[in-house]
Amino acid sequence: MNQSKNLALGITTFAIFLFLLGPLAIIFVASFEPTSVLQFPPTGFSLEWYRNIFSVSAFMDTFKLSMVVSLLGNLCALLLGIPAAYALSRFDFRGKGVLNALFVSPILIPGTVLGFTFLRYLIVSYSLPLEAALFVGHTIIMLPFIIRVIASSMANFDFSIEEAAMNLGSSRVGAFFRVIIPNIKSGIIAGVLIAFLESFNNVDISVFLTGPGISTLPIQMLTYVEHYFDPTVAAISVLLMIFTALFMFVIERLVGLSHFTKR
Amino acid sequence: MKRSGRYFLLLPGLLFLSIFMIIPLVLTISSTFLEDGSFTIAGYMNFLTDAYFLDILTTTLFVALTTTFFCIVLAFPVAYYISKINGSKKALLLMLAIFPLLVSPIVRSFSWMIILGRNGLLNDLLLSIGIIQEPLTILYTPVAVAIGLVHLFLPLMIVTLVGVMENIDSDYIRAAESLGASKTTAFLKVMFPLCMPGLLIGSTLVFVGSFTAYTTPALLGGQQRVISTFLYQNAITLNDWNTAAMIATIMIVLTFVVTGIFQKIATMLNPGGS
Amino acid sequence: MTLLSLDQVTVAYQKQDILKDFQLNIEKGQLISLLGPSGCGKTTTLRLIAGFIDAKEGRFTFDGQDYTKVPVSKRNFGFVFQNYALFPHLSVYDNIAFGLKLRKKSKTDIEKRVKQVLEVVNLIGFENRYPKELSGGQRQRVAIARALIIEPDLLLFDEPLSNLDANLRESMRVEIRRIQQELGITTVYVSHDQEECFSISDQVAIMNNGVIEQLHTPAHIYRYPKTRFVAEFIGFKNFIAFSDRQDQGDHLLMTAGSHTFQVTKHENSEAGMTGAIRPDDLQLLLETGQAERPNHVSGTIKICTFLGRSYQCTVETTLGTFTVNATIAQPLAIGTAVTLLFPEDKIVVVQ
Amino acid sequence: MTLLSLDQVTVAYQKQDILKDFQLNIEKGQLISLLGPSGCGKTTTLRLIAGFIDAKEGRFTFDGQDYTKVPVSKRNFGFVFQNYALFPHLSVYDNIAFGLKLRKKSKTDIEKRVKQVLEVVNLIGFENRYPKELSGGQRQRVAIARALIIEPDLLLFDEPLSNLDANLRESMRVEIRRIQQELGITTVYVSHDQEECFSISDQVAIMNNGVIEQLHTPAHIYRYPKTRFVAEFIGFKNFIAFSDRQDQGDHLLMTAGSHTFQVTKHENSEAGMTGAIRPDDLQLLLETGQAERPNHVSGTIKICTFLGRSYQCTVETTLGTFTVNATIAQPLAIGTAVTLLFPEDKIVVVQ
Amino acid sequence: ACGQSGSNGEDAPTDLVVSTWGFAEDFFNEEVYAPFEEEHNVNIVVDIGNNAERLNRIRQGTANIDVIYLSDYYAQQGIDEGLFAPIDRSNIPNIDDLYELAQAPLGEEYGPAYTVGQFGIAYNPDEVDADIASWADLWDESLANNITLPNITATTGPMFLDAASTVAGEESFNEDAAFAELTALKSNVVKEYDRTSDFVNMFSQGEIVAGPFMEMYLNDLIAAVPNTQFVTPEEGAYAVLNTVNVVEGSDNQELAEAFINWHLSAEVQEASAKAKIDSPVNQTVELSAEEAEGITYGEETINDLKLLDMQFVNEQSAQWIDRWNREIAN
Ligand SMILES: Nc1ncnc2c1ncn2[C@@H]1O[C@H](COP(=O)(O)OP(=O)(O)OP(=O)(O)O)[C@@H](O)[C@H]1O
Ligand SMILES: Nc1ncnc2c1ncn2[C@@H]1O[C@H](COP(=O)(O)OP(=O)(O)OP(=O)(O)O)[C@@H](O)[C@H]1O
Ligand SMILES: NCCCCNCCCN
Ligand SMILES: [Mg+2]
Ligand SMILES: [Mg+2]
Repeated sequence: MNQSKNLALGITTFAIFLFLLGPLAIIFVASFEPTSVLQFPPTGFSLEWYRNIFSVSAFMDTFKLSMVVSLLGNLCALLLGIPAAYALSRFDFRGKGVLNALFVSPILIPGTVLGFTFLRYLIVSYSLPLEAALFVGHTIIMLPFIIRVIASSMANFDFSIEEAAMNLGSSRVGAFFRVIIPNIKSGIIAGVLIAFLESFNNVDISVFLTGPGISTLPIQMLTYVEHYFDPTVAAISVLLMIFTALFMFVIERLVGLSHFTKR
Repeated sequence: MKRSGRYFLLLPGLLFLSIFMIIPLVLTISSTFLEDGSFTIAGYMNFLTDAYFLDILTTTLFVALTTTFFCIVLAFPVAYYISKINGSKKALLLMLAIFPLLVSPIVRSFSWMIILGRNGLLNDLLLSIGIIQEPLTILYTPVAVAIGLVHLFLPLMIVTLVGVMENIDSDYIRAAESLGASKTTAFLKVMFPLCMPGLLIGSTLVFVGSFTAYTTPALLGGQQRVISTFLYQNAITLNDWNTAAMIATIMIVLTFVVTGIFQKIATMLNPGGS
Repeated sequence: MTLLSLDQVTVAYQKQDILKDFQLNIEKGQLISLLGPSGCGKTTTLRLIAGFIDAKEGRFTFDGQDYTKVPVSKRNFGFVFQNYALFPHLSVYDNIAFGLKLRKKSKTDIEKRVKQVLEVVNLIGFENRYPKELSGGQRQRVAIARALIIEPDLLLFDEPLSNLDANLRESMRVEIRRIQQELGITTVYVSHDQEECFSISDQVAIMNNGVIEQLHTPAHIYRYPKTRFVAEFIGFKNFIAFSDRQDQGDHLLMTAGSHTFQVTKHENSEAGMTGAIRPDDLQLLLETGQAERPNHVSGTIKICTFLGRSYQCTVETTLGTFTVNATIAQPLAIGTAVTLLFPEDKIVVVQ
Repeated sequence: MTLLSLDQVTVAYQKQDILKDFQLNIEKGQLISLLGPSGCGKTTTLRLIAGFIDAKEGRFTFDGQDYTKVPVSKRNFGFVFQNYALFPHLSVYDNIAFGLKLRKKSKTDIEKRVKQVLEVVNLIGFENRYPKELSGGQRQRVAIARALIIEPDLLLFDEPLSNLDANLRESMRVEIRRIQQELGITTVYVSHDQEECFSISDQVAIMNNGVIEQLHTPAHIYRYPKTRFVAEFIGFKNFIAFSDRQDQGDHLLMTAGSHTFQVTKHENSEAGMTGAIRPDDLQLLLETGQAERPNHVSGTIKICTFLGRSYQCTVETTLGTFTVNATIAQPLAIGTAVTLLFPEDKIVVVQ
Repeated sequence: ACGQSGSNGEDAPTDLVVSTWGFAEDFFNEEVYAPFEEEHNVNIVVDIGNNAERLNRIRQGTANIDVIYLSDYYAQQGIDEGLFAPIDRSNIPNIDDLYELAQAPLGEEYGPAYTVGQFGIAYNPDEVDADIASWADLWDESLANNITLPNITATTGPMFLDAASTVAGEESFNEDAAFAELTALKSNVVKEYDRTSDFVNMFSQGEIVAGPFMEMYLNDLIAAVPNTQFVTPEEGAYAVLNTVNVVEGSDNQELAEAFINWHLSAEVQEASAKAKIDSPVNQTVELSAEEAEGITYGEETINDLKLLDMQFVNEQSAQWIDRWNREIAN
C-alpha cells in the first residue's frame, strides 16, 4: 500500500467526520448555556434546560408515546417483514420485481404525501383511532427498512442449512425458527435499529397523525420551538445522543456494528 | 415448498400495505384526475405551464441533485476508508457515521445556523485568520440548504456504500494497478462503477430525502421556496387537498423518473452488473 | 434385494426437463456413485431422493413403499451436503444432536450416541467448538456424523470432498467407505471425480444429460466403457472412427483408412464403430516402418510434456492426433518419427 | 541471465513472518512454478513480486534494477488472479483493452492488438460479452489475454486453474505453456497441483512454511526429492527409517531393522537416513519367503481399493505399513501374505 | 371527548378537549386547567399544534375537540366553514369586562379574544443607525439585508401587507400598491419568518437587526439582546387577537362556555399577565409598570390598535399567498 495516499485518505475521512460530528459537538456544548438563548460558545454552565425537559410533562409523555409507537410498530413490521424478506430472498417467482418495488415504495413516496393520505384514509375513511393510525403509519414507514436490511442479510445466505434441518426431521416452519432465525439474528437487530431511528425521528407523517393527548417527541419538540428559542431541544438531543451511544455500545457488544452496513 | 406458499408469506405484508397505503394512495391520486366525475388533466396542465411552479420544481430538483452529488463525493472516501480497515476501529467509525442520524434535523439545523451565520463560527474563523475581510453570506442561501441536507443524509450514503464496498473484491483494484492504473485511476475506472448498486440505493434515499425535505430548507434557506413548502402550504394552510394531491403526484412521478434515471446511469456505468 | 427404485422419473426446473424417464435401482447395503460432468443432473437426482424437490412424473419406491409424497422430515435419510451446511449457530455437539433432539430422545441417550458417533468420525474433544472454528476436514466429518446419528435408512452424499486438498480427500474417502461398510448403510454418492467414485463404490452410474449411460462395477466401467461419452469421461483420450467391421469369433477386425485393427471382443462390443484407447495403454515405438502391420500406425511427435511418472506425447498420424503416455527418459524432439501400437486387448469398441 | 531476484526477503502479516530470508532467482524466459501446501506462502511470494505487499526486509531486483519501492502500476507485470478478477462492468474487449487504454495507445492500435491477443487465446467473437456471460475457461482466457496484452516483463499466475474441472484444466495448461513459450515471457506460476506444475514448468520450487525446500527441474524433483517433506508432497507415500548407512561407491547400503537395502546413489543422497519410495515403484510379489534377500520385505494385505489403472493395496510389514499400486486383475483378499520389492534405483534417500 | 356527558358529576370526570398552541403548558396546567378541573369535575385533554394543523383536525373531524384557541385569522376560516358552534353569551358573563375589540372580534355568535397582542416593530438600537419609529423606516436603505418579514401565511402576514399599503400612501387597502411596496423592500429582507422563534433566532444571532414583531414575545428578544426596543409605529400597530371558540358538535357546549368564561376571569387574566404569558383583555386587571413590561397593556394602547377585517383577509388569502410566492418570496 502506498503510505502517502493512505494518509491522504485518512485525512480526508477525518475532515468529513469533523463535518459530520462538529455540529453535534456544538449542540452538546451549547446545551449547557445558562441563558434562554442557544449560543456558542455558551456564556456559562447550567443544567437548567435539562431540568426543563423533566419539568415539562409533555416531553416525557411524548417520549413515552414515541417509544411505544416505534417499538410496537417495529414489532409489527418485523412480523410482516420477516416472512416477506424471507420469501423475496429465498425464492424466485413471477412478479418478484414488482413486489420488491412495492415493499420499498414507502421510502420513495414523500413523507408529507404519505402523512396526508394516512390522515385522509386511515383516520377519516377507515375511522381508525389516532393511536391506531399513528401505529399503522409508523409500521408502514418501518417496513421497507426492515425488509431491506433483513433481505440483504439473507442475500448471501446458504439456505441448505434449512434443507439440512428438514432432512434431520424438522418441519419447514420448525426449520425456519431453529436454523434461519438464529442465523439472521444480527440482520434482524440491524433492521430493527435502523427502522426504529427512522420512526422515532419521523415528523412528516406523525404531524398528520397526532391529536388530543397524542403526540410524539419530535412533534412536541417542533411545537416547542414554535414558541421558544431556549436550549431545551438541544438538551433533549444531547440526552438522545447519550441514550443512543449507550444503546449502540450494547449492540456492538452483542452483535458487532458491522451489521449495519449490510443494507 | 408449494408455489402458493411463497405468496402466502408475502400476503400479510402485502395486504397491510395495500389496505393502509396503496389503496388510499391510488384513491388520492386518482381523484386529482377527476373533475365532476370525468377524467381531466387540466389541473396538471396548469401546474406544468406555470413558470413559477416550474421554477420551484427545478430549484428543488437542483438542490436535491446537488445534495445527492455531494453526498456521493463525500461518502466515497469515508466509505472506502471504513471498508478497508478492520476490527474495533471499523465498528467505531461506523458508529460515528451513523450517529448524526439520531439527532433531530431541527437541532442539526440550529447548529448550522450557529456555524454559518453572519457572526457564525465559520466567518469568525475566516475573519480571524484573514482569509476574508467581510463576513460571507452563506446562511439563508441555497448553499446553506445544501450543506444542511448533505449533513442530514451523508450518513445514509456512507452506510450504504460501506455495504457494497465491503463486498467488492480488492483483487479488482490490484488487477487494475497491475495493468498500469494509478490508485486514482483504479478507483475511478473500477471501484466507482462496481459501487453502482449501493450508490443507486444510497442516491435514491438521499434524493428522495432532500427532494421532500421540509425542516432544513425552511430553517437554513432564504426566500426561495422548495416544493415541500408548497405542498405544505396548499395542504395545511390553504386546506386545498386537491392541489396538494396534484403536487404530491407530480413529486411521486418525478421521484420515480429521477430514480429511474439513476438506474439507467448505473447500468450505463456498470453494464455487466446484476 | 432392491431397496430403492426410481421408476420413470421426470424432474423439471421451470419448463426444462432435467431428468427424463430416469431409472435407478439400488440394492440394500450398497454404495452407488453418480458420476458425470457438471450440470448432468447428479445433485438433482440426490435432491429428488431426499425429497427436496418433487418429481413431475414417475414413482419413487423405498423399501417396498411408495415414497413419492413422503415429506422430507419423515424420510429418515441422511444427507451430507457439498458445503456441509452445518448450523453456524450451533456447536459441534448441538449440530450432531439436532436430529436426535427432534426425535425427542432422552438427554442421556443423546449424550451417549453423540459420543459414539464422535468416536466414529474421530472428533472427540471438539464438542464445544463452532463450525467456523473447524478445518475443512473436520467440518466434513461433523456433517457426516450429523447424518449418521439419526441411523438413516439411506445416506446421500453430494460431492462431500470437493473442497478438500488431494491428501485430505484421499483419507476422507477411505473413512467414508469404512463407516458405510461397518454400519451397512445403503449410500448414494455424488462426485465428478472419477478416481474418487471408482475407489469408493460398489457400483458406478455414469450420467450424461439427465440419463444414466452406464451402470456397473467400477472395474468393469474402467475397462469396458459402453459409449464414447463414457469412454471420454473416464480418460479414453484417443478415438478411431472405423469404416468397416468384421466379426471373427472372439475378436473383431476393424478398418480405418488403410489401417486394420484386431480388437478383442467383449460384452459391450455389440454395435459400435468407434475404437477407444487410453493414453496409458497406447504404446510408443521408436522404430518406424511397421505401419503396414495390423494395430500399428506411424506418426510424428508434435509435443511432449513431462507428467511426473511419464511423458505425455501428442502424435500426429493419418488417423488423427493421438495422445500417448510414454515411459521414456527424455522428451522426444518435435517432428521425431514414431510408430503407435494399439494393443488388441486395450482397444475398446464403443457406441 | 537472472531476470528477477528476491534477496533475503522477509514478509510479515501483522507480527507473524510469512516469508523469512526468502531467496529466489529466476532466469529470463523461464517458467518457474511455486508448489506447496496450503498456507505455505505461495500467494504471498507472488503478491510480493507484483508489489501488492511490501517486504519488511530484503531486496527485490528486476532486470538489474532495485524494484523494492516501485509502485504496482509502474512495474508492468501481468498478474492472472486465481479468481480471474475480470472487471465485471466491462466487456471482454474493454477488459482486455484496459491496460492499453491506460497507456494511451491509439484506438486503431488497441483494436489491432486486442484482436491479435484474442486470437492467441482463441476468443474471437466474444468481444462484446460480459464476464458473467462466459464459462469458466473462457474467463480464464480473458484474464490471461488481459495480462498478456500489456506485453508484461513478467507474468504472474496465481492458481489460475484451480476452479476448473479436470479436462478443462489440462487443455488450459497446455495453452498457457504454449503462449508463454511463443512470446518468451518470464513467468511465475503458483499452484498446489503437482501434475500441473510439473507439466508446465522449466523449474519447480517446492515451498514449505515460507521457505523453498527444493528448486530444480520437474523431472529432477520428481525423481530425487531432497527432503522428506518434498518426497511426501510429490507422492512418495512410503518411508523407511534407516538405522545404519554405508557408502559403497555408486550405491549405499542401508539397514532398517533386520532388513538391508541397496540404494543407487545420486546427488541428493548426502546426509539423509530416510528412504522414500512411490506406491507405483514399489513392487508387489505374490511369492513369499524372499524376505531374507536385500530390498525385500514380507507383509500381509490390509485393504485393496480399485484405482482405475491399478489396485492400491495397503501392506503391513515389520517396517511399518506400505502403500503399493499393483497392476493386478482382482483385488487381493485381506490377510494375503505378500512380499514387497523395493527396486534399488527407485528408493531415494532423503533428509 | 366522551359520550357520557357530565350528568352525574360525582364519579367519572368528563373529558373536555382543548386545542391550543403548546406554549407555557405548565402555566396553563396549573393556573388555568387544574382549578377548572377541580371545580367542574372535568378532565382536560389538550391538543397541541399550530393554528393550521389544529384547524385541519377539526375540518377532518378526526378529533372530538370542544374548545379551540386560534388566532383571529384562522378562527375566521373556521367560522366561514361552519366549524364552530354559536356561543351563548349569557353563559360567559366575563365577556362584559373585556375591552370592546376583544368581545366579539368575529361576530356576536362566535367566541371572544382571550388575549390581545400588539404587532409593531422590534429592533436592536446598537445596530441601527437611526431610530425606527414607523413602518416606513423599514424601507430605509441602511437596513439593507438586515430585516425580516412575517410570511404571508403567518397570522401577522396580512397585517404587514396592510402596513405596506399604508406606507405606499394608500388610505384604504390597495393590494397592488402593497405588493409594489413590498417588492421595493426585498433588498432589505434577509429572509421571511414563519414562526416567532425564527425571528428571535435571527435577531439573537445578528442576522437581522429589525423587523415587524409581536410584542408578546418581546421578553424572549430581550433575553437575547438586552437593548431591544419595541415600537408602536406611527402609522399604528395592529391587534393580534387570539380567540377562543366552541367547536360545532361538541357534547360539552356548556362546559366549554364555562371554561371560556373562566379563562376570561380577572383571576386567570391577571395570572397570565403577571407570568408574562398573555396580555390581558379583561379591563379589571390592574398591573404595575413593571408587570406591564413586555406585554400589551392599557386602554389607550389597546384602543389604538388597528384591526383587519378577517373576513376580507380570508377571501383574499389564497390570492395573496400566490402573489407573495411569486413576487416576494424568491
Ligand atoms: N433451480 C434451478 N433452476 C433451473 N435450472 C436448474 C436449477 N438447478 C439446477 N438446474 C439445472 O439442472 C441441471 C442439472 O443440475 P444439477 O445440479 O443436478 O447438476 P449436477 O450434475 O449436480 O452438476 P455439478 O456437478 O455441477 O454439481 C443443470 O443444467 C442446471 O443448470
Ligand atoms: N492478511 C493476512 N493476515 C494474516 N495472515 C495471513 C494473511 N494472508 C495470509 N496469511 C497467512 O500467511 C500464510 C501464507 O499465505 P499464502 O496466501 O501465501 O498461502 P498460499 O501458499 O498461497 O496457500 P494456498 O495454497 O492455500 O493459497 C498462511 O499461513 C496464511 O494464513
Ligand atoms: N411568550 C409567550 C407568548 C404567547 C404567544 N401566544 C400565542 C400566539 C400564537 N400565534
Ligand atoms: Mg451438483
Ligand atoms: Mg494462495
